[in-house]
Amino acid sequence: MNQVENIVEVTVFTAEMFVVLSPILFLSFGIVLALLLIAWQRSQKMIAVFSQVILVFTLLLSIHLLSGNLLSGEGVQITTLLKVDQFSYLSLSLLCLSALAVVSLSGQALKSQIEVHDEYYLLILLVTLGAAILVASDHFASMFLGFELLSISLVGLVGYFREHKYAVEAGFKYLILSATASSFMLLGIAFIYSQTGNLSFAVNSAAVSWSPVPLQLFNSVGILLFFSGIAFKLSLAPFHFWAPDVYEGAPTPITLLMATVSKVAMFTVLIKCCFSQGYYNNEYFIDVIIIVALLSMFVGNTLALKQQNIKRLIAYSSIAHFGYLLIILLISSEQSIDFAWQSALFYLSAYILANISIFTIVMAYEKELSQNAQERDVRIDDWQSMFWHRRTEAVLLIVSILSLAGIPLTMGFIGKFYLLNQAVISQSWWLVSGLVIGSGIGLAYYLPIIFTVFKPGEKHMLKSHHPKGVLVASPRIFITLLIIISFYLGVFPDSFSQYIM
Amino acid sequence: MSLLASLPLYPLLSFLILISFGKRLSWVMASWVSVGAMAAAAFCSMYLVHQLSTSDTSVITAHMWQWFSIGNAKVNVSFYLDALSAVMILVVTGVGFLIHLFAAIYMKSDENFTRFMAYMNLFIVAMLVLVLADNLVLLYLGWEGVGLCSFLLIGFWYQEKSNVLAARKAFIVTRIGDTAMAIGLFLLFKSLASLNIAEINQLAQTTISFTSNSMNAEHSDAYWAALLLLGGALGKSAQLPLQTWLPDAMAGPTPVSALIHAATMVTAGVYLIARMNGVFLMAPEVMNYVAWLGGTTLLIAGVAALAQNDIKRVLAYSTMSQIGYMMLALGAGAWSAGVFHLMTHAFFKALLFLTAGAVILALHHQQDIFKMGGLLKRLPVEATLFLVGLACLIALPGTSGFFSKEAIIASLWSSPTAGPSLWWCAILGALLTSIYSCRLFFLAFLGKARFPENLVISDHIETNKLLRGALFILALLSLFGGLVTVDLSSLFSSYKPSVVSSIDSPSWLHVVAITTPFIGIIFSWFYYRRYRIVTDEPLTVSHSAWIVFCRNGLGFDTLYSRLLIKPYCFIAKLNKNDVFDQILMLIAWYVRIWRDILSVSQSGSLRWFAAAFGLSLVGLICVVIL
Amino acid sequence: MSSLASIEGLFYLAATIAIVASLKVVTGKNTVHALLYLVISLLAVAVCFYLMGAPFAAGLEVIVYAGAILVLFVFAVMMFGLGIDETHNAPQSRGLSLWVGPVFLGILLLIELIFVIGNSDLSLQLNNQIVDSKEVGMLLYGPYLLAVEISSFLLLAGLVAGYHYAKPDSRGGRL
Amino acid sequence: MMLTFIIFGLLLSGSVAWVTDNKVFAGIKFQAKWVSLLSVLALGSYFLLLVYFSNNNFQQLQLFERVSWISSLNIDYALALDTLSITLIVLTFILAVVCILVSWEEIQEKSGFYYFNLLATFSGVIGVFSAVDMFLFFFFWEVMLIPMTAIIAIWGHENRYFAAVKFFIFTQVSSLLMLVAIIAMAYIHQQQTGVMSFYYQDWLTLDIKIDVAQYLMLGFFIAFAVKLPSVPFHSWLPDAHTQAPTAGSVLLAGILLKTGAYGLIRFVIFLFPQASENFAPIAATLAVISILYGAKMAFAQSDFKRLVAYSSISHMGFVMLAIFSFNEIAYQGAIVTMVAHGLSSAALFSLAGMIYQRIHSRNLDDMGGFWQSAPRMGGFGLAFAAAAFGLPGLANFVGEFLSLVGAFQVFPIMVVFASLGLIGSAIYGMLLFQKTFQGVPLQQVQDLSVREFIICGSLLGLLVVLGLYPNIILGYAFGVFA
Amino acid sequence: MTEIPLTHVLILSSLLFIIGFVGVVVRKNTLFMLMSLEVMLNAVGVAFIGAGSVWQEADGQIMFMLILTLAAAEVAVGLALLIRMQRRYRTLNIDVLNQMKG
Repeated sequence: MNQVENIVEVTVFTAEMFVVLSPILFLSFGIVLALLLIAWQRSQKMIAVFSQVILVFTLLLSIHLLSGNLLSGEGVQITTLLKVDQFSYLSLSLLCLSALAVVSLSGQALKSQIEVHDEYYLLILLVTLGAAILVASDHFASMFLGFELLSISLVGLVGYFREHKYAVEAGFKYLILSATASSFMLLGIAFIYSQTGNLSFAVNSAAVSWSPVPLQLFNSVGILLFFSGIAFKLSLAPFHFWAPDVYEGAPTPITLLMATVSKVAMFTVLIKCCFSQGYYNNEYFIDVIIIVALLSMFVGNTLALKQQNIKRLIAYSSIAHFGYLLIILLISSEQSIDFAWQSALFYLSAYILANISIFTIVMAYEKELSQNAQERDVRIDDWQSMFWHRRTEAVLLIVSILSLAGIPLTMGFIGKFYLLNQAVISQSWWLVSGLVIGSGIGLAYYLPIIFTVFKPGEKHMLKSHHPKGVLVASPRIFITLLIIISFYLGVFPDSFSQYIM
Repeated sequence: MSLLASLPLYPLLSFLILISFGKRLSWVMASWVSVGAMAAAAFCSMYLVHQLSTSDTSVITAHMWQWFSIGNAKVNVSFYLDALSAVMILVVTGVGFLIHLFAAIYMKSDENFTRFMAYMNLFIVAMLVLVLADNLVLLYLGWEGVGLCSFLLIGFWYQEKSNVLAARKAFIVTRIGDTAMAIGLFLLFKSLASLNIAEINQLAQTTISFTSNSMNAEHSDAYWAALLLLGGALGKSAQLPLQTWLPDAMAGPTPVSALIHAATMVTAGVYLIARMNGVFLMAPEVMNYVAWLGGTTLLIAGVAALAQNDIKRVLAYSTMSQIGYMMLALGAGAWSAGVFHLMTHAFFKALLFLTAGAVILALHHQQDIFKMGGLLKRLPVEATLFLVGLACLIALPGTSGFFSKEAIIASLWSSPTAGPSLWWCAILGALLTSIYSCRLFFLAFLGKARFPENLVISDHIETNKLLRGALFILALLSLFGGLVTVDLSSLFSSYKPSVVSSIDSPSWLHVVAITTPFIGIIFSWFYYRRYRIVTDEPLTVSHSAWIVFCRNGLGFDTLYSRLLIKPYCFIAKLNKNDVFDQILMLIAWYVRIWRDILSVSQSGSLRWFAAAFGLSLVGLICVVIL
Repeated sequence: MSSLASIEGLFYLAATIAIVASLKVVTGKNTVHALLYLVISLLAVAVCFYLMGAPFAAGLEVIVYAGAILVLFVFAVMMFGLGIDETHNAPQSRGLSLWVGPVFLGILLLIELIFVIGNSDLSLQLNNQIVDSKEVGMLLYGPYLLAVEISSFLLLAGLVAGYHYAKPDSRGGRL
Repeated sequence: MMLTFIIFGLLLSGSVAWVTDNKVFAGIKFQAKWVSLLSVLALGSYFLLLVYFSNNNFQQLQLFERVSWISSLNIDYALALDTLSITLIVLTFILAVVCILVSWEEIQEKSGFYYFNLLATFSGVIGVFSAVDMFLFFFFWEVMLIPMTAIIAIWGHENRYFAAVKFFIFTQVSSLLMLVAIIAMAYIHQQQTGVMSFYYQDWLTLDIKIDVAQYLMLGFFIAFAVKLPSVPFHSWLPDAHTQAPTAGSVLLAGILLKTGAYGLIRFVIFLFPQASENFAPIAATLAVISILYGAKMAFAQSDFKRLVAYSSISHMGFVMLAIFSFNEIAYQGAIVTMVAHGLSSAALFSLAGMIYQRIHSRNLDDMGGFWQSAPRMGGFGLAFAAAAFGLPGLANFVGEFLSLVGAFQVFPIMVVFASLGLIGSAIYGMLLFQKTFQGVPLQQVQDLSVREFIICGSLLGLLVVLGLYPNIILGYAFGVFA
Repeated sequence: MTEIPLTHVLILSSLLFIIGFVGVVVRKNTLFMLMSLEVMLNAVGVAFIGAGSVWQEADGQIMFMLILTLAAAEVAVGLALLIRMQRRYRTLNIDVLNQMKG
């Protein structure tokens, strides 16, 4: 009976909880409203605008919450399932930003279709909701639900252009593999649960730390299985095989969505889980992390060489990037958790910014290709002599490539610097060397892109188009803004990292 | 600005003028500038020597500025004139002036006349710096400078491949010696903490650590320093084993051969050793080496000279052998004798070269003595002058060569670092000298005229006065230069008492020494009869292997090209594209291989992907379990 | 005592049935047969659930899983005539060669898992205290309330995506 | 503030030059180069005045700016100067002018962007020479690469992309190692004093256990050895030099290599005296190998610029030998060699550029007998070749002589081997000169124009002045080591 | 009181799981793949229920219900895709879906 008692007093939703949860709630209500809107009138423009508005508001809400002092300190527990602190909302705002970018980029990708694409936006919103739940979750159940919400709606999006020649293939690959992955993950969760008897992130750390070694072995295998699911979503080697194909097959904005939203959410929840459960004390797990990280760095960078298709290239490079990011997980002690979060978020935002910029360009070119009646992905050599004809776009592209390569003056460098700090402080020299060698190999495919942009040549693209959308009041301004942001944050990272702290 | 300091300025100025105006200067202008500058220099140096001899101080110095400082030791740009350098500047400027005069006419027709004169002036500058330098670094500057100038002048007619190669060879071979010398400087500085010549000569006597060999090494620093300096000297003055460049250097215009490769530059080595006598005296073994090298060189050169057909090459080899004499003298510790021979040799060898030049000019650049002959009637004046020169070379009594060479030979027997065997070397050398001189004279001036009869001996009336004037002065110098005996013994310190030995020289030495040249002449009078008399049977150049071997300088060239040049080029070509680069590129290749392997794994088949998922899990679980 | 023994016996029996049935599912040729085997294995698992003291879960298993989801399958199979597996008698899938690798892999994985589970000497026993539907409900609509909400969204996502794929091609849409 | 003004002034004028090249200003020709030339001159003279009128002798590092930059890691924006860096910055300005002048005719298309890159590189280099916060130093160290790579990749010769990638990857990977070492240093500082610091002066006070110091020193050393370059990390250099446009080669050989030497002196030696002293024999051996190997490779080349590139390797070998022989004389030699090599290699590369403009080939076999038609060029060619093989009276001789004398006190045997480099240099120098200017004239080339004459003349003048009166540098830059 | 140790339940579940997994890997027919996925999910459910009854908590069952939800959604999407494939390629052979590679 008293069990019931305390259940009851747990379930009480305080007003504070509502306030704290407001962005996610707003998002979900937005989805419902969107459904109603569709029921009322099917108009693509309207739904597009509507979803953008929703995302903007969610973003504003989370930023507002961040600026407030509600989240200061430990963060707020909402039932047993969710727990939000500043970090989760920071990544939530990152998610909203990238989702916003995706929505505003989608505008012209959908023009090629005649039918009304309201479910498209709906699905994007659902993906965002899943991601939001992920970053907020503090419990295996909620985490698993967010995970599935994300993947199911992504399956819908990946094969969205049903008649596209790769749609079904990409969809199936994503569906089957992610289902497999999630069932492995569930098995892992089941193992963990069966040993610790608790599904919440927060509690288990104690259980693990005292448990005798054989139990720890069992537990570690559970963690490993659980990790494999997330690693699949992060497309870390050796769980990366699906990534290039699905990225290529998916509609370009959706590729961006997968590269940014799902990955950021997944990584955030991974960090949350690892830190609150203290996996960084588990030497088995550490070994696994190191191996996976090294593999991802090497495989991602190596496979990206000689890759002509931009989407595939991005897929591979993102494999490598999340390989670098795994360094975060190897913190030496609780003291450095905050710094680890800061580094991770900085790196993630640099990564997001770069990807958004690149995809802006890709969309612009894809549009022209479709205008020249060529239905194919953008290849690198389409960008030849871009610099001499379309200065601003080229500069944006170069900056973001440099940022991915981690060259100074760009955000990417600062991010890499943070990572190296982490690695040195935790003295994981393997990962340091991996990072060095990896970025060495990486240059071998980043630089040629830049050189292609510089190559002299005729402007074979007729007129320069830019993505339309609410956010993109005037494309040139939008692009220039991106450039300025990435430079500014690359030179004065303080202005942002202060904010993270 | 003291007079001494200004001495090199005259040629320098004329060099600058000539270079900056280049072809725009007329012949008259150019020759006035350059020869005038030389005249000024010569005059000025005579005045300086006069000053030196009159003034009670044995040394005149001129300090310009501090070049740089090595640690505490200062390296100044400052000049130092004592009797030794006095002799040198006299030779350099005096003979230099005459040769300039000659060259002005000799090269008149050349289109690059100004450039030529400019080089000559630059050479004089460098040479003066060399002989006047008060520290070894400045001396090294002059040393390299003369090397560069000789390179430029040998390759003056740069359009023929052979000249270019000869120039390069000369420069690089001497450069080898120079490098040895540079290392010597490092060593000297390390052990004596100074590079000032006077200081070094003085310190070398006193510093114990320098002369005594430390327990681990079996040779003292002095030994090594002397040896390395000797290396430099060998390179410059074409002694064994670095002698091979000199004969090829004859590719340059004749005045160049006269000035650089006979009178002045090649004797720089002798000057260096004489300068650094302090160091050498501390290393008797090295002096012994010097003597032996000199001896062998003079023999080898003499033998080689016997087989040459090119008049200039004969002279070149004779130069080598004469310098061998000087080295012999230095090695025997007869410093002043060596320097004395240097001076006289400068006179008569310049005379010989210039006369040969006149002959060559007259014969339209015909240098092969087998195509000459009977010139005595055609060019009587040149013939007589040449005869005078040869007389000095053979050292017939009364000529300057006689005095100097006798002085050398006399000093050999009793010298602790030379000895009877080397004395016999010298005698043998003298014999050879007289023989090849006779051969040369017979072939060139006696016998039947072997050049085409219709060839008119070109006879530049207007210039011959000047030309011959220069030659006459030289002839006088070489005849009577021996009377002004230079005694520099005050300059040079003597042996360590330890090595002084008292071998008394037997009385018959002088007789032998004096009679030797005559024996040679008589011998060749009969042996080379064919060359001498006018007959109709054609004169054939013998191609017997032995002769050819001698003609090619006893095969040193082939030896070196087998030993050094070929391997170096081979290695260089072998590794043209950088082995390290290849190795580093291997990494890229390796990565590319991996890319191909991995991209196979991206087969696109879903079932494989699922299997791979399981596979990787198996692996990772293994990692956890183990 | 015997009853308890019988309970265990029943459990292991059900377990074997489930395993065999699922094996048949995986190896089956005919789709419908395979589906029926799947139903059987689900029912067997439901029995296991019951014996493990989760009657509510067992009920769900029977009703929702076997009842609803598999019906969906059958529906699809019937509707689109996917009765027999045409890939099965495709030339390249003849013989065991296809099976060797994956089975080996599976066995490997299984061995590892069992090794881990075995070594982890979990001294825990199932106790047959029945966790009845009331507790489940209390928990579900207490702390897990949000989970319910979220799973509704999950279903919505599935619905939308499914609808999108299943709806007929838009006429004249190019690509 | 003034130093910042100079650094960013260069960047700014670069962007101005870029803008002026725009269609808008199509009316006026050759805007960009004038802008850049004038700005470089102005800023250079400003710098000289700044140094001249500042009331201290820069014997110690003189702090100019120190502003907090990344507070979370306690990173400052800190610039300081001492005589060493001043010397090198002056060299930078001189060569900057040379670079602009040599590209005057050569760069016709996209000149605006070209000059932007050029000036950006200069500002990066000056930043490298003046930064005392290690993060800032690294920042500039990388920033300097980007425009350089762009110059190679856009205006380079036939094989430019490969060369650019190679150049970039080499430097990038090595400098990442350095970055790791930097972070480790900062972390050590945190352990010892409780606060992270990237400030150079703070690091000087650290005491690091020798075994750790070994590794950190190695991290720095590799980065700088790649930049210097020293065998076996040299292989980026021949390609980069060969493929770069003339100004690019001048920049690389003249300045960028010097940043490596500068780093060795300022960081490797001063931060890890003990560790680097233990390391000295290895480093010296590497140096000697580079000297000989560079000379040998240079002899083997048939490409003018490639030959000069390898000769640079050989020369920088002298610098490294000198630096690692821990000896005042040798340090003096190192500094003089740095400056002298900067000038002479710049001269040779600009000569190569002039020849390339005339005959459109860098192959020595296509050259020959140019003296006949272009005596002035020949004269300069001779002079610069002579400088390359260290003819006394020119600056290089003083440098090499001092280096070797100094090094001889420590490594006699190695110096004996290093001296063989003098012979090697003579060989390739003569080869270069004779193959180009002597022999049978293959074709007529026109002699130097006034602009080219000014370039060569000024460089030669500097070489001679420094060769005959090196105290200008020695007296000045040497204070650092006292 | 029942003597069923947890390990046995876990072993059972992993057995089922592996069977399902092998099915996914080995079967070419998409339909069978989906079925195998169901088997896998079901196996996980077994593990959860077992653990739940060990700890005497309903969490296990709730997780199972959630898995059920997932299964439903997944099957819906999966079947829709399968229909799409059937329309497009006239086959369910998964191996036709390997155009993208490299």
